[in-house]
Amino acid sequence: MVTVKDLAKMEDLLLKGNAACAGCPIGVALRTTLKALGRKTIMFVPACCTSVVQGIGPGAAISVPLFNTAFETAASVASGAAAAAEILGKDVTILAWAGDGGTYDIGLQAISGAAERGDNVLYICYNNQMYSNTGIQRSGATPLGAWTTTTWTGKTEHMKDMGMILIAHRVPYVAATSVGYPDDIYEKVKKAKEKKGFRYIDILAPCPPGWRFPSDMTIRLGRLAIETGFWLLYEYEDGELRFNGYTKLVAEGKREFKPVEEFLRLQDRFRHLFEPKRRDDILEEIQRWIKERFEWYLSLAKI
Amino acid sequence: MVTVKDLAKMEDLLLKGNAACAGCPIGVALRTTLKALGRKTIMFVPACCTSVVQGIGPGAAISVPLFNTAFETAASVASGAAAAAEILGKDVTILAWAGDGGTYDIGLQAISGAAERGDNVLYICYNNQMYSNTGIQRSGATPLGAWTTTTWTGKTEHMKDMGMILIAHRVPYVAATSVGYPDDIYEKVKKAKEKKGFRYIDILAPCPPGWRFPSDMTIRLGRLAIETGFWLLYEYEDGELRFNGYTKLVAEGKREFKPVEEFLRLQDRFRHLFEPKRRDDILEEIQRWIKERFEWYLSLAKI
Amino acid sequence: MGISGVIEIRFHGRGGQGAVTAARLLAMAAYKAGFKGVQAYPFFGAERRGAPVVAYFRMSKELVKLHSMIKNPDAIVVLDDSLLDVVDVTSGLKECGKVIINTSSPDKVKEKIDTNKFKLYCVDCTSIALDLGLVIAGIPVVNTAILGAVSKVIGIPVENVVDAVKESWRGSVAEKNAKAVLRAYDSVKEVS
Amino acid sequence: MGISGVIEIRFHGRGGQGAVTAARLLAMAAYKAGFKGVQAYPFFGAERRGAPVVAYFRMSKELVKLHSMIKNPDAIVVLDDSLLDVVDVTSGLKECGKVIINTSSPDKVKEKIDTNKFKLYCVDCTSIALDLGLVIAGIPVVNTAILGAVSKVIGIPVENVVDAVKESWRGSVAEKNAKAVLRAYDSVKEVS
Amino acid sequence: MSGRRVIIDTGNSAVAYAVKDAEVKVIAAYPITPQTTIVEKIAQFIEYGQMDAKMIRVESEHSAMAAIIGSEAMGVRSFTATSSHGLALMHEMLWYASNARLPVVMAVANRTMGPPWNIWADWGDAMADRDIGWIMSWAANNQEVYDFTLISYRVAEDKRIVLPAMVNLEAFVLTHTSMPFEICGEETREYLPEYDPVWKLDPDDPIIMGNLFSPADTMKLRWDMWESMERAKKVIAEAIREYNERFNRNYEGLIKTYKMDDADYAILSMGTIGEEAEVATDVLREEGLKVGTVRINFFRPFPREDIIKTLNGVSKVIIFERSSSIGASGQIMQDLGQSLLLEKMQLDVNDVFIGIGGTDVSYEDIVNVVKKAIKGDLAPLYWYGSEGW
Amino acid sequence: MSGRRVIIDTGNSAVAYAVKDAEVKVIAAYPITPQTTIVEKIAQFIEYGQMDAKMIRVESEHSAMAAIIGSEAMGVRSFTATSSHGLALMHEMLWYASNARLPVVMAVANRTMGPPWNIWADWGDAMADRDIGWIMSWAANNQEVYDFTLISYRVAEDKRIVLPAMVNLEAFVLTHTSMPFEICGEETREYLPEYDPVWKLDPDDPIIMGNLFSPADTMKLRWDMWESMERAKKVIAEAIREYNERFNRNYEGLIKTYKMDDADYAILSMGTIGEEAEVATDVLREEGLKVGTVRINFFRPFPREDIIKTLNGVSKVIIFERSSSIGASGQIMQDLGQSLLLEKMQLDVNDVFIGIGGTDVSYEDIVNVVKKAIKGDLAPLYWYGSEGW
Amino acid sequence: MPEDVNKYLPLSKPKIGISGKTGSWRIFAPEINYEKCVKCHICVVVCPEASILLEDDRPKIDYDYCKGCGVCARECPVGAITMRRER
Amino acid sequence: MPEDVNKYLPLSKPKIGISGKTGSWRIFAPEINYEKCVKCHICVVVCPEASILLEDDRPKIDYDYCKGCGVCARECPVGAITMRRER
Ligand SMILES: Cc1ncc(C[n+]2csc(CCOP(=O)(O)OP(=O)(O)O)c2C)c(N)n1
Ligand SMILES: Cc1ncc(C[n+]2csc(CCOP(=O)(O)OP(=O)(O)O)c2C)c(N)n1
Ligand code: SF4
Ligand code: SF4
Ligand code: SF4
Ligand code: SF4
Ligand code: SF4
Ligand code: SF4
Ligand SMILES: [Mg+2]
Ligand SMILES: [Mg+2]
Repeated sequence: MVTVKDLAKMEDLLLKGNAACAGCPIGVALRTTLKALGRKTIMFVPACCTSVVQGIGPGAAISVPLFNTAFETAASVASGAAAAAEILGKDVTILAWAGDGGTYDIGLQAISGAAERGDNVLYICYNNQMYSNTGIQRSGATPLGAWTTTTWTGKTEHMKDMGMILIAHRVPYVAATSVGYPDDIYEKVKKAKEKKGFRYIDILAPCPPGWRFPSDMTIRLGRLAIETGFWLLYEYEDGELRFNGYTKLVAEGKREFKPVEEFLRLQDRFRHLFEPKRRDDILEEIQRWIKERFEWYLSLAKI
Repeated sequence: MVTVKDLAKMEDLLLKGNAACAGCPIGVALRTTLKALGRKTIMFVPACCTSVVQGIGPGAAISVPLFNTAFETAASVASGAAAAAEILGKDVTILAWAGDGGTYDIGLQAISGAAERGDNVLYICYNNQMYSNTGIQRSGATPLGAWTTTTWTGKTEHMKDMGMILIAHRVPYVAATSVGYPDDIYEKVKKAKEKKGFRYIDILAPCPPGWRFPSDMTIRLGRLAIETGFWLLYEYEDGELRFNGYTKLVAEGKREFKPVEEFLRLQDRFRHLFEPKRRDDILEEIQRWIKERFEWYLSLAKI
Repeated sequence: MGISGVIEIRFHGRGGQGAVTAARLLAMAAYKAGFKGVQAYPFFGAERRGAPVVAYFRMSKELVKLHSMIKNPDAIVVLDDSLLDVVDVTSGLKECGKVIINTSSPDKVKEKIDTNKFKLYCVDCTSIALDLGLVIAGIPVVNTAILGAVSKVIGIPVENVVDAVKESWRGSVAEKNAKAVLRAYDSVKEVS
Repeated sequence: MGISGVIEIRFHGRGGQGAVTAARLLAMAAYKAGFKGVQAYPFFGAERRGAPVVAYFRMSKELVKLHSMIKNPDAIVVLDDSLLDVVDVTSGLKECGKVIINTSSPDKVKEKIDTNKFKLYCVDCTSIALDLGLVIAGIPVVNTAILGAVSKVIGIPVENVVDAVKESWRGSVAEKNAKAVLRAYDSVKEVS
Repeated sequence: MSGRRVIIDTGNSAVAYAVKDAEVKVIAAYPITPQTTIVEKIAQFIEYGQMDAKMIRVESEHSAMAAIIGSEAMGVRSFTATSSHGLALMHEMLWYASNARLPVVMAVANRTMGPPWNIWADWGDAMADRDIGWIMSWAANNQEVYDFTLISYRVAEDKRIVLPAMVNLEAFVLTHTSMPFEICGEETREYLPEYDPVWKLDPDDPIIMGNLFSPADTMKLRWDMWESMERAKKVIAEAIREYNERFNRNYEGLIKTYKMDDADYAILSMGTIGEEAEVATDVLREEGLKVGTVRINFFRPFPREDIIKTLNGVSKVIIFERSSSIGASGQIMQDLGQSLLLEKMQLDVNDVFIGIGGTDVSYEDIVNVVKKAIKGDLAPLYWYGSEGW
Repeated sequence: MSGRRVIIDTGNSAVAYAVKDAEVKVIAAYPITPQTTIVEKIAQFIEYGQMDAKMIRVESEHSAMAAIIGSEAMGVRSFTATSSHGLALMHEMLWYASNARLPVVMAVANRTMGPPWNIWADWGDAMADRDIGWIMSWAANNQEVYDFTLISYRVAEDKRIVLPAMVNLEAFVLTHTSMPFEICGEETREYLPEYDPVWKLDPDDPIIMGNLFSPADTMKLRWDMWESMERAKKVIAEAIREYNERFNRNYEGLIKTYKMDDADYAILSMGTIGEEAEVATDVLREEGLKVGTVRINFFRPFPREDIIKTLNGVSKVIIFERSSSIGASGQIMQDLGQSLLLEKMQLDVNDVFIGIGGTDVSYEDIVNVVKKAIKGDLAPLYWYGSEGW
Repeated sequence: MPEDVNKYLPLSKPKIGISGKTGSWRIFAPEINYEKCVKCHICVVVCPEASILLEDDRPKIDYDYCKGCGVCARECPVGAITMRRER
Repeated sequence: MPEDVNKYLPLSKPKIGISGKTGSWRIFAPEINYEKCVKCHICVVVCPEASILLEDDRPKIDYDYCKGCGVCARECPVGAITMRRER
């Protein structure tokens, strides 16, 4: 396991003075990812906050080759690049780096195609659970009840389970992690790097303006999501599902999930669930969903 | 359970003298589906053999309103129609009827979106495991080893598991059935009709020219697929997975799956696995995959 | 109307019978025979096995610049005499145009083709195919054989047809098809 | 160059401070005051919280047919005096143009604005906001208050500004903002 | 909902109000800068009970257009909005809407196509759809945005037309710029009757849309679209006239002319550049140059006759275009070209590319170019500013 | 692989051979009638070891174009092919290829856009992409299909150009029609050197493609595309000349003229209709009418100068178009219009829509129309056969 | 839609025999031996062409449209249907 | 690419400070109390801006770029970082 001290020493390939908001989770997720992958990486980034974070050309806040691509094409452009890398005999990591909108919604089909074909692509979704670049609209990853500018009174559906969809594709590697745990991100990216074929990592990425919390809480919320079971830490590797970190402790009965309210209350996107009138119906449904989903995962982890 | 005699009596809404090939599985699947749904049905059909089966306008071999739509849009056009039906207060079944290409590949994203939103659509895929309308190219549903005109030496990947992908979406109803069992098709369509939200049925549809077998074997192969475990009969309903028919008997230990070779040998798309040289590697991999997949389903069925 | 020096043929067959392939093989043969301009193309529908289909063929000593449908063919080739009951095969055929039909009953065919207006040629490709074991999925393969008859009637050297066939298949399949061509070449008969 | 009868103002603020809203409220007020042609628009980037941003405002008795950027504004409004160190706020400002700045230290500001060329007006909106409890996420809301100062300096009746504010919010928020407007109106001072 | 009143808000807001006032029943849309606030506002109307409609929050623009095609085919008035890449992504479905004769209406926030990413104004996104049977208008201010949206529904649904319509508004200069505009509120009802489709999907009368058609039959269908679009010139003029009367506006028609009566030189343009050109016209007139401006309000159907008529007698035309057909000319130039050819008229023309990629276009820019053109100092095809590159 | 030889096969086959001879390394494609056999044949070449390349069997056309954009950006020569709905679906990515300056080549089997479904020939699918910086050729026979594909790679990759190229071949009339064509085999190597990209993604020299650019910088990029496309006229002519010399062909250039030297009347068209028109020309000449034919081989860049030159002195031009810009005119007409306007030339023109939806176009049809036009009996914009509808 | 303005829409109406008498595509024709037939109706249900009708509880083949696929013969549990070569 | 023919490509090169000295966006500034600091380097790892550098094993804030988000202060396990209002 990598230590914080190791991580701190590694070269940063995401450059400071970029255009991200203060407290942006992309900073944490991408810095860490590029530490795990190193310079022999080529990035494919669809429209998302990461496109903006790079700043205005002809300069860019990133030190690896990067192709900014159309919103729905991270996986497919990467598929082509992976084929080219094979033709050229180049030893590089082809990294598709996309937001949840570009992954759960508009980019899903290209992912599914690449996954089915087994294209040699590492796909990472930094998941801030909405379209932040266009100003906070709902995505397939937005959780039930969350306010966005297209769900003013709260989203009426649960988030899509992208990890499970990828598991259903039986790709060599699927993992879920969180900005709350840079070391977990590092380990998972590192492991994925070493595998061939289509690999998927979903990084929960609490976003201050999108989730409406103060910018210093990014990491904290990334942890609370795990501690409440709102998000799970797991790996699916060569057909087997395993939990990590706090999630693993809960699976082993060593810990319990905290009430999800502890997580929700800190975000103003959920404020309408608490005031002016407490929405127990929705709060309970979220809590129920957490339980049911975890059980579903547990049942798979057992085989 | 509907009887054959009942089915035989029901009105046909697919009309004879259509443009399907002799022995076409669509005939069986669609006739049966429309018997279960009745005239209060509106169909949305993307580009596929069913578009051609209708014949050349301004006539068409179908007796319910039908919108021929762009290849990748069965689910999304149906979503719009479902919204309109709600606005109009119309009691109709909005039926998206698509091939596997339009479902597993190019139409997958629209399906996933509609599923996540819970749009009130019944989506049925008649799955002949390739693009037959354009002359037998591989699709995401094409099984390992199968010849197509884009996989001359046999496909190198397993079929995508669309049913499992839909289950991962946690929609109210997912079922897999086969043209080998019209009564099973009828029952599942009927059940799906009565539910609200996004519902998905995958009908295995052996296609004589595509699979390269004599046209009288359509139904027979539809059964053998089940009896060998190459395809499973199941329903996922409100969070629970159940098997049906022969698959159920196997799950209960009352039967065994027949060797998959019995199914493969009858189709010339797999001929190169047997001659000029037997390809044990691929044959064993198919057999292994059947086993593994069934176990995966079994593990879910248990919860 | 027609463009001088261009010979145009229409093939009638059924989906699965290989009318398009026949037209293309004939184009290959004609090219070998010195016709710089050759063309072969299907009537483009979504044809199913058994349904009537049509293919076209053109040849000329010069490059062919035509891309339109053939409306007034010089000859008609019919791969399956049962089509005579379903399709008006001689439609548009030029006066004195040639009709080459695969049939085992020339007499019955004669009743259906106006031999005063057209020249009728019959050949029993089905028997030739069955005899040579040229059968796929229970159905005799007649599309190569009939080219032998066409070559005779239209005047393309049969060696060129045989060569075209041999370039398109290998081994015993090629041999059988080549034989079929030659047999049809020998056995086609004008019926009048 | 400029089009007669059109008054143009540039707002400087920081992402999250509401410069665009301020411009729009001013447009509403100006319209109420009888200016048929009003316009308010952001400089269109992808601004992050804290980053310097710009918004524009136009008004005229006639319909405004201009859609281009304002290059030579008649006045400048600065929501945050710390911007003076980061941005050249008076760039393009007309000779004798007006500069309205939210600041608690007019003296320091004066050092940074050439009062020989421009007319400088200072107002302490931050104090007004803090005083009225107009604070969001720890940051004082100054964008409404400053409109009071603008109204005074530019000559749009302050009642119209107050009305615009009241149309845009409800209840106590509206009240507080309206009060802020009036206080700034009263307290803005020319510094020379 | 109430009657007419003035609102000071953005072009996007004007779209949302028009959609509300048109009593649209199904909206499917996907966010994209600078269109997003249209969708947000409509979502707000619906969620807060100010509008009775269903909103489908689709997973892509392709599905947005597909979904409203589905709802419109069911006989329900439908709407979407998009921009640039979103428009390009739904391109296939735009053909679908027009060829299926479904009179949906869409707002397009004209934005530059990438790469590189650029969120600013450019007409090129919509221009790529000018062949395929959509009525296309270009607004120059928020009042036009609102009005053209309502007029579009009226014309699109007219039984003599039955073609979809696109309302174009430039990125930020209109989408995000607040201006006063008057909404019609409930009075819209009289102008825009309840949607009565010419065909729909209905189990009581089963119709099959779009199975395979023969070439000959298909060609007839296309010809009918052509004819309907030609007819639209008249129908749009009618619809505008009635709109003027009811709501006290004074639109001229498919084009707007400004000081053209005695003009020696004409500026030809669209959208905000066309309006900015009026200011330039005033300036140039002050300098003694007899300049006039022709602004195209409806680009499809292309108002050939109106343009020819107003340009008759002019000695020079300077076209200002915010897009180009690379390897040919500007798109307005192409259509002016065919128009003049058909009307057997010859004119001295300059085609100027300006504002591309969202660059700012001021009346001063226009003034300078026109003066150069009049002097004969301008290349026939001129990229504004390119001498410096 | 061997040297030059004649093959008798379909236009689709000609594409596949050209792709093989161009040593393309990455192919991503999706099936669609009538393009499918291109992909099938390439798959066959690869799977049976006759071609050393990777084929990505993508899940949609959008991904097909995206994938070859990815591979090309890595510095590898890439190819795709599609048709009609497939082309429309990848529309957004076509902008991407040209704006990112990636010289990919694509074959387009021109087919009618639905609904209704119609699989037959129509130029309209490709026409919708004529603005966006793709070089576009239209072949009239299988030899041209093969040759234009190779020439396209050469021109697209030329360091003075660096724009993608589209080779158009009409549905069935070319895609499925067997004709003789000579392939160049290994000799292609000398004509088309190994791909040497002007930019690529390479960890040794990190470049970021396509982040946000300012309006001013974006406009410069577009201007450069415009200039490169203009330059392409010269580069294509060069490339054709060298091709002629090496492979013993006799292409004239961006257009092909037939009996134009002394023509009073000119037929202007493209593709197979353009070639069929040569036959019509012969027939009309026999009837004593001084007719000539101009066939556009490269529609982008639009060969304005060549066309103007050959039309000089002609008294009438009859354009035959297999597509229309609904609400305006035919697309060739538009560009002829802008061309004549820019060159200050006036001509008597008829624009004839023919072959739309895949209807058959025979030389007799052309002869009849031309005669009518010469008599002055033809509407300026004429839908062939419409009097009967 | 008023005839005079918009006659041309891409619409179709339901029609039996849209591809003609598809019985002519047939090479083999099914023949039911009613002696053997047990009236189980499986053939009716599995016929892809919907061209076996029920007449007084007896299956009856509509030869105008039967394409001769042979499915009925293959699936008849008692072998009551045989395929006979027609052409 | 030869300068003279194709100068204008949509390409960028890596650059620190692409959005300028983003330290100016800050309202609150972090201050490290080195007395308290235990050199765990958590702040270095969690800084979204990569603007805490290591100098002789000690964390050092690059105020030119630190946007003042406060994450470092929140996550420092010993409370060695405090946020101070700058403007
Ligand atoms: C085809 C298309 N549709 C819409 C957009 C507009 N768009 C750009 S980024 C974005 C949202 C991205 O959301 P996500 O992928 O979650 O990334 P985030 O912004 O949250 O980082 C949208 C809708 C686009 N660029 N292209
Ligand atoms: C965007 C687009 N791409 C490709 C096609 C061509 N196409 C039509 S049907 C079809 C295959 C359909 O396969 P499937 O969905 O499995 O249905 P089947 O033909 O097998 O019945 C294809 C590739 C199309 N119509 N539209
Ligand atoms: S909106 Fe959220 S994800 Fe986007 S840059 Fe800001 S903090 Fe980062
Ligand atoms: S190809 Fe297969 S699915 Fe298509 S019509 Fe023929 S039998 Fe039916
Ligand atoms: S042969 Fe086929 S089509 Fe004919 S009746 Fe039997 S099942 Fe039906
Ligand atoms: S399947 Fe056989 S037994 Fe049953 S009804 Fe048909 S013919 Fe009779
Ligand atoms: S305040 Fe934020 S940006 Fe500044 S050093 Fe701390 S973590 Fe980094
Ligand atoms: S987190 Fe705190 S203790 Fe750890 S290195 Fe940073 S300042 Fe020191
Ligand atoms: Mg997101
Ligand atoms: Mg299929």
